[in-house]
Amino acid sequence: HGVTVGVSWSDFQEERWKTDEAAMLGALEAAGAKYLSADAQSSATKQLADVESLITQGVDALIILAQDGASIGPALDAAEAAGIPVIGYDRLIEDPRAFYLTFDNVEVGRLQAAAVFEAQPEGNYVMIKGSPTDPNSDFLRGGQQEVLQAAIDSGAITIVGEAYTDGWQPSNAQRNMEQILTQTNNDVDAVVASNDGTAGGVVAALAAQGMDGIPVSGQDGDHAALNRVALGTQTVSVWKDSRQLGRNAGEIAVALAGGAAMADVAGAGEFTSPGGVTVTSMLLAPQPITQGNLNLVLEAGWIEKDVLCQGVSGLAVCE
Amino acid sequence: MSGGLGNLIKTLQIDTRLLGMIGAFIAISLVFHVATGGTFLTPRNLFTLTLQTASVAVMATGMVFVIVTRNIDLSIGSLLGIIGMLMGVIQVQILPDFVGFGHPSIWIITVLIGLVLGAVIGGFQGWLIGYLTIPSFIVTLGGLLIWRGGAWWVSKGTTISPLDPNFVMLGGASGTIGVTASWGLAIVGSILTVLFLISTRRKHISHGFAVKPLWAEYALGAILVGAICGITAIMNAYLVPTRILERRFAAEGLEMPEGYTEAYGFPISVLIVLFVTIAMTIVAKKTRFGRYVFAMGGNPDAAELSGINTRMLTVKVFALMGALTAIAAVIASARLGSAGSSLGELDELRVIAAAVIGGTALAGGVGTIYGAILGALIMQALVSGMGMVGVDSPLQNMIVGGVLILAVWIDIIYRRKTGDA
Amino acid sequence: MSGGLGNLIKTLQIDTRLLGMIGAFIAISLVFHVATGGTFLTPRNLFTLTLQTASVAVMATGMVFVIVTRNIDLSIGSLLGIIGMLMGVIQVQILPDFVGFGHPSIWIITVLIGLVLGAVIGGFQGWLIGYLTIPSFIVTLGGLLIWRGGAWWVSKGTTISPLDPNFVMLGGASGTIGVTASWGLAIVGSILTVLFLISTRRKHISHGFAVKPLWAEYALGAILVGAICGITAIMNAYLVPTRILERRFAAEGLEMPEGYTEAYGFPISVLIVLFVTIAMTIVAKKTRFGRYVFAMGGNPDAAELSGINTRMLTVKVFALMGALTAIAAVIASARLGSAGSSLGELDELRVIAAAVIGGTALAGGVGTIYGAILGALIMQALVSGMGMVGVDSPLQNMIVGGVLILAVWIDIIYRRKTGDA
Amino acid sequence: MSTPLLEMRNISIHFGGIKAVDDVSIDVMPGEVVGLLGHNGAGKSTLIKILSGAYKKDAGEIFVDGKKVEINSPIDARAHNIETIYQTLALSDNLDAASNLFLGREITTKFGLVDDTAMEAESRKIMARLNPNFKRFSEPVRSLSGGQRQSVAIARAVYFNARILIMDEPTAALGVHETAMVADLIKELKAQGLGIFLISHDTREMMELCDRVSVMKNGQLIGTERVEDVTEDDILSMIIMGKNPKKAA
Amino acid sequence: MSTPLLEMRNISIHFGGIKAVDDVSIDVMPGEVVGLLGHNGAGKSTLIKILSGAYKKDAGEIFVDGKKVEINSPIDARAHNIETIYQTLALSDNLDAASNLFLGREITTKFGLVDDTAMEAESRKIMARLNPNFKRFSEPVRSLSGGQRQSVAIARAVYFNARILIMDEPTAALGVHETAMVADLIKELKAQGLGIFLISHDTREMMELCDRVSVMKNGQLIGTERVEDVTEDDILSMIIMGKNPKKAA
Ligand SMILES: Nc1ncnc2c1ncn2[C@@H]1O[C@H](COP(=O)(O)OP(=O)(O)OP(=O)(O)O)[C@@H](O)[C@H]1O
Ligand SMILES: Nc1ncnc2c1ncn2[C@@H]1O[C@H](COP(=O)(O)OP(=O)(O)OP(=O)(O)O)[C@@H](O)[C@H]1O
Ligand SMILES: [Mg+2]
Ligand SMILES: [Mg+2]
Repeated sequence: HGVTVGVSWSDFQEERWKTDEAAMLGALEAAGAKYLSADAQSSATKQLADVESLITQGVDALIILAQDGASIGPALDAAEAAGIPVIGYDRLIEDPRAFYLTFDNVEVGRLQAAAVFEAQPEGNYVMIKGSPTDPNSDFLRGGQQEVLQAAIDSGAITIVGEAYTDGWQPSNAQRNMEQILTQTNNDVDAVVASNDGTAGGVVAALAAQGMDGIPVSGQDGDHAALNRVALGTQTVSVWKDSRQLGRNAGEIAVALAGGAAMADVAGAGEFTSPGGVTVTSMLLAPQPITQGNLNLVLEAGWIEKDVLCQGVSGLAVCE
Repeated sequence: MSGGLGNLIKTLQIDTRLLGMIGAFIAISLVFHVATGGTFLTPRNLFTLTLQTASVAVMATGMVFVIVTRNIDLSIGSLLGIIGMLMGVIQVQILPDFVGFGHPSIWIITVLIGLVLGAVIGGFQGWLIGYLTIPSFIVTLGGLLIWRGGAWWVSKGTTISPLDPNFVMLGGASGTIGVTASWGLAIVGSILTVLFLISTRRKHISHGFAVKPLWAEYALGAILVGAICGITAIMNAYLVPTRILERRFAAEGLEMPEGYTEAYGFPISVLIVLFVTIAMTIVAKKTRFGRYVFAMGGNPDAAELSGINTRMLTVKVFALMGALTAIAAVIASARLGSAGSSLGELDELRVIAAAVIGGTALAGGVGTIYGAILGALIMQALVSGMGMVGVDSPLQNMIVGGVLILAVWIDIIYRRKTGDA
Repeated sequence: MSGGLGNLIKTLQIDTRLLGMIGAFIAISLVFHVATGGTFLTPRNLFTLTLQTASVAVMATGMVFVIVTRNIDLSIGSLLGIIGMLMGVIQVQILPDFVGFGHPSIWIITVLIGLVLGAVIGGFQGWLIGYLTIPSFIVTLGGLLIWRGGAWWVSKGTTISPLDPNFVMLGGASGTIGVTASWGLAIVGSILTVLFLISTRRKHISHGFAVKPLWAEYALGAILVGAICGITAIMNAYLVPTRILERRFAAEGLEMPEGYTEAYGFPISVLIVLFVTIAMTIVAKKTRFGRYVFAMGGNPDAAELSGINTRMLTVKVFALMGALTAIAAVIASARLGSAGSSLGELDELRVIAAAVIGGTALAGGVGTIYGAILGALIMQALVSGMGMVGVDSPLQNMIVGGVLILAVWIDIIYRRKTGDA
Repeated sequence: MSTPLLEMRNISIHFGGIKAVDDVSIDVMPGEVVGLLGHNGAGKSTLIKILSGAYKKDAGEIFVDGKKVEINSPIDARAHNIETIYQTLALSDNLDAASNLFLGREITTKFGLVDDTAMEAESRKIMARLNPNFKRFSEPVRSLSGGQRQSVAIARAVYFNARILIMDEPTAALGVHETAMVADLIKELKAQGLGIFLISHDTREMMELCDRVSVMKNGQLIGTERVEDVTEDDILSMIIMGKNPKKAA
Repeated sequence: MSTPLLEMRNISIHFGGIKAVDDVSIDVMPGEVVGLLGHNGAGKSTLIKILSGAYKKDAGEIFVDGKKVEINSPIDARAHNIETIYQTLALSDNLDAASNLFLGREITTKFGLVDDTAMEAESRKIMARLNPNFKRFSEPVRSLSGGQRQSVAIARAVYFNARILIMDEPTAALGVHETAMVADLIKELKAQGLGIFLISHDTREMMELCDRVSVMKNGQLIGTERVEDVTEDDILSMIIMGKNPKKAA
């Protein structure tokens, strides 16, 4: 049979990965490769076990969506011992043994902040962060800070509230937002939320105060979120066209399994991580989706028009 | 408790634990009121607080019964998740195709299905516990895993939204009954309270039992009525944000008159909580079912030998818990305006904590409904307050954990002092 | 159990539950072996399986004592998290500054501090439970929140890595004792087993009790020794990947001889589990402490009136649980080569499930160490097996939940049949 | 002879290995007191627990008024007006005397709600007859002494017009005075035409209260005798030797 | 007169409102049996629970061999060789007879490990004296009958050279034969010089076994009399009327 590619998901329960998987499958089938997968359920420990069992099942290449880039070392050792190439999917693995393919999260954070900043160049900002136990929360927050730093220093922007969201749960985000609104007596001009789930909670809280409509950011291009963008209650959902990412991953995996060197992969370049490690990588540009370019997601077939436009009126794409 | 006051409370026959918990709540509120520079004890925040507490409070009343019968239910968080998710699918993806988007029957049908689902699933777990004698800890721990998985299964991880506009009114600020209706309720409530006091007194006299002095009855009545009106006043003191009013006028193509204001009054979800509280209290204190629940908690064998079908009783208790969880699911998802597969995660811990802080003993046989409600309120006050002060959530959790332990310890000491188990 | 075999088992005096659980494990393994097209029952997979089970297994033995004394410990997952995190900080950020990076004393000091921490924290929780009589469910639920928050607090959410190289050997494939040593252990183990059988028989005879026929003793001995050697053979059958060998030779500037191979043998973490299992079994069956633990589980008042200091006993039980959790933390973080603030999340559920599947009764007084170990193994086999077959994780959880309930139910029926408890 | 009020025929039950009750037959007439005697572990409690629905028999039949009945639960037993006072008292420690007394048969108001005041009033009346110096009605029975609890248990059994009353060592924990009151009570109930099974180790008491005594040993019935036909020593020998003097003679 | 083996002076304790024991003083000489009588709830069990360390007294003093001692826990009591048989038997249901017998005082091997075989062997010897037809050593006591459990409890109390023995209604659940054996045992222990407190409601039994009887009512001590100085009726009147005939006379 052809090559077998194993994929270790960090938290497959998240809505978006479904599409990544579909795209990968597409690419793999095209190359006549077999697909195996495992879900770490947000546990670095389980992810290690997953990788081990994938290796046991004799995969020829691994695609790892690292739950925690710092904890994936042993998995790489095992893979290397078995002579299996590894692709660090979507999240950075600071290790030259892994090929880094992503829309990196720091960049996503930058885009979120940028979009909000564009819509609301000054005033009071609220930062709704992700789960405190998920390392990515702080990457995102870092990216957001980079963009806003200047404006903060100049005093144009003041961060009047900031809170982690336990388990990325919308209901927690909602509660935190409500309390911040109460505390600031609604004196909030923009909210930088770290993903679409939390954004949903934030918008619910804003709506209760009739404040829905102020700039709110998100990511993942969840259908509910895109609908909010169309409705104008969310400013941006940074969309990583997972199908693009997935397809590339599939293709690269097959290539590496075929014995190709990392550097030989088309479009591959050098990337120096925050930790100063240089890894071979391929960085895809995340796409901020705003009311202006909703047509992208429609044309990409990412979302049905009726879902996107539910309850929307007077918007070009929805006509 | 020192002399005068002590005697007063005695003659009024007010439960000192009740006083203690209210005291605790006030103390916490005051602390945060200062810490937040005077925003905590505003009508607005208290209003939000009640909204935030609603869904946990509803489940807590059911948890009291579960724990009193020496059981535990770890599955409610996941149960809330899957029921919320199913109700979401029903109202968004199924019903509209039949009756049309936004049709008033949608929320009714959805809620009914939810209730049935909750009762059936809960009842089934109760059957495993009561008839197959599998410990509730195990059954509901299994449930925790199974229903959470199911919730994801239903929607493959997607978030269902927006929910039906009428349904959403059951959850939060968008669904309130306004000032007049609120006062109306307050008056009715006051009257019923007074009537109740009178009838009880009559009864005791007729059987020749001792009754408290008349002035005490009057005082008690006054306090209760005062409380009812006070709460109503607060709910009616919170004004609808002008932005929303302006929109509403605009929607009708009108110009909002200068200085026009309008207040919220009781949110529907809070009324649901009130209703559940009263109903459950009656069930606990005045029905056979309630009596048997406590009898079973005190001594299961005795209850069995007294001809009580304890197995069936267990099924009923868990079915009730399930139905209440469904109500909570309605409130929670409606409030959020969407249903995601993580809805209700860890709620089981919050609910158990609320019941226990409210004086429900894990050893079984002891517990009160009002206690559970107050427990939920205290917990929520803590969390929200810390949120306002800007405490990081991990630290929040640590504090909540500490408070939980402390509360139970105080409760134990209290019991020892008063000598009641 | 039908005639002949039944009698055989009786005369050999083998615990039927033990047989049942081993049977279950084998059955599950076979199913997956077929489903995975023959990869499940390979030395390699069994080797990894034991590694994956280690940390939960260690904690499960302690949980048996906790549950037998009618308590529960929900805090171990978080406890593992914070201890792992602190050990990480100590070995990465503190010790190297004093003794220098990679110094052999680092892992020793780290582990010792971890053990002390575990015992102290556990003991403190035990004190709250035993002396302040706060229900363990509450104390450890509080602990669950507190220690998890603490783990985050220590590192502000960052993951600590890489850990000390020597320390990492305690966790996984990088630390194995090789073929020869493994066989050595096997032989020592076999000899001790036989000696034990002989001495017990002597003893019974000296007191004039009935003993089983000699042939039975021989058979039993043979079975046990066989098992020991079998397991060793498996561990020694898993060969170190050639790449690693090549690199090792290369490191020493040598050329690897053609066809050179080498096997792993027992991983250190698995030896730790074996040691813990034996030690805990002796404690449970042959020490006063163990005897009192079970007495207290059977009837706390009786134990108290028999002059057993049940409060202190509770403290000890939880301190032991804490120390074992620390050991588990060593294994878990060493295996990952890093310590993150979510390390150990939900482990409490896995551990409780393992103990319960192993036949520990939540009602207290009943439980075995070997049962807990097998329970952990069965659970892990299920999870990794399903992972291999490619079952979606939500479905996996649902299945685990179902199996948990089923296992307990079977256990209950078994007890009823055999009439014990 | 008239049909017995209740008859147990060839009853057997075993726990794991041991036959706790082995092919035992006993009966009781209206207005008759039948005593059950036997060494510890003879099977007395087990036998009557079968009658009260606490245990399920392995074999045998039960007849009430000559009609065969199935008793599979305490509820069934109550349905046939069989009331029991257990050796280990079956009270809910966290409820007060009144609630325990009416447990399972609460007095309810016209709205179907339980009527505590009414029940407490009733209880006061009942206890006054059984144990005059019992005052602690509103406290949970947890805090009552062995004997006080016993009185509550007896009161519960006799209050609801029972036709067949089972008493498993009812006076074991009772003081002299209380014991006397129970004896009087038994006589009174007997006069009202109840059939009573009385288990006790006090042979003298049995001779005085019972019409007939059945003696068990190791789960088997040694024999049943009218008290006037036998001496106390005969009974003692039956209990200890396990052989029936009459038959022996 | 010689110093009593044990003396309790002016003991008082109350639960919530009620004074369960109110300024009671009793003592026992070596080789003497002192009976405690009284109506249900008189305070007998509570009084002796103070002695055995189960309850903490509110007031009063305890002397052993004339020396004042503090008893705050069952462990303290044992340290003074005070052994107790409780009205509600204190056995661990999930352990077998042997383990229960030696609970808290296990026989250990030279390595400090518990020696089950040795303990079972010992138990067999002890039980043989108390209850010959007791065979079920290796089963958890859960499955024993009331009386069988009682025998185990007694065996445990007497095995470890106790100097002061407290028996709270030890024969309440026992059959005639078993009761007789306990009576013999008491006599034997008395002969060995133990001081024994015996609680029972069977006045005749008390007259036969005790040297002195103390009568309690509502937590107070009515009086202590040598059995040869009083008739059974005197005692009954003390229990019921609550007044001491001698004093009255
Ligand atoms: N639930 C049970 N499980 C196992 N064995 C039992 C159970 N109940 C009773 N037995 C056994 O059955 C036999 C009869 O017990 P039972 O309690 O009926 O005796 P009894 O005549 O009431 O004795 P006593 O006079 O001491 O109350 C005893 O050997 C006892 O050990
Ligand atoms: N733990 C307790 N809490 C509250 N009250 C108690 C407690 N134990 C006993 N009492 C009360 O103290 C009094 C004495 O009880 P005690 O058990 O000593 O009586 P007794 O003489 O042993 O009666 P009996 O002969 O029935 O055993 C009773 O009124 C009882 O209700
Ligand atoms: Mg009996
Ligand atoms: Mg007593």
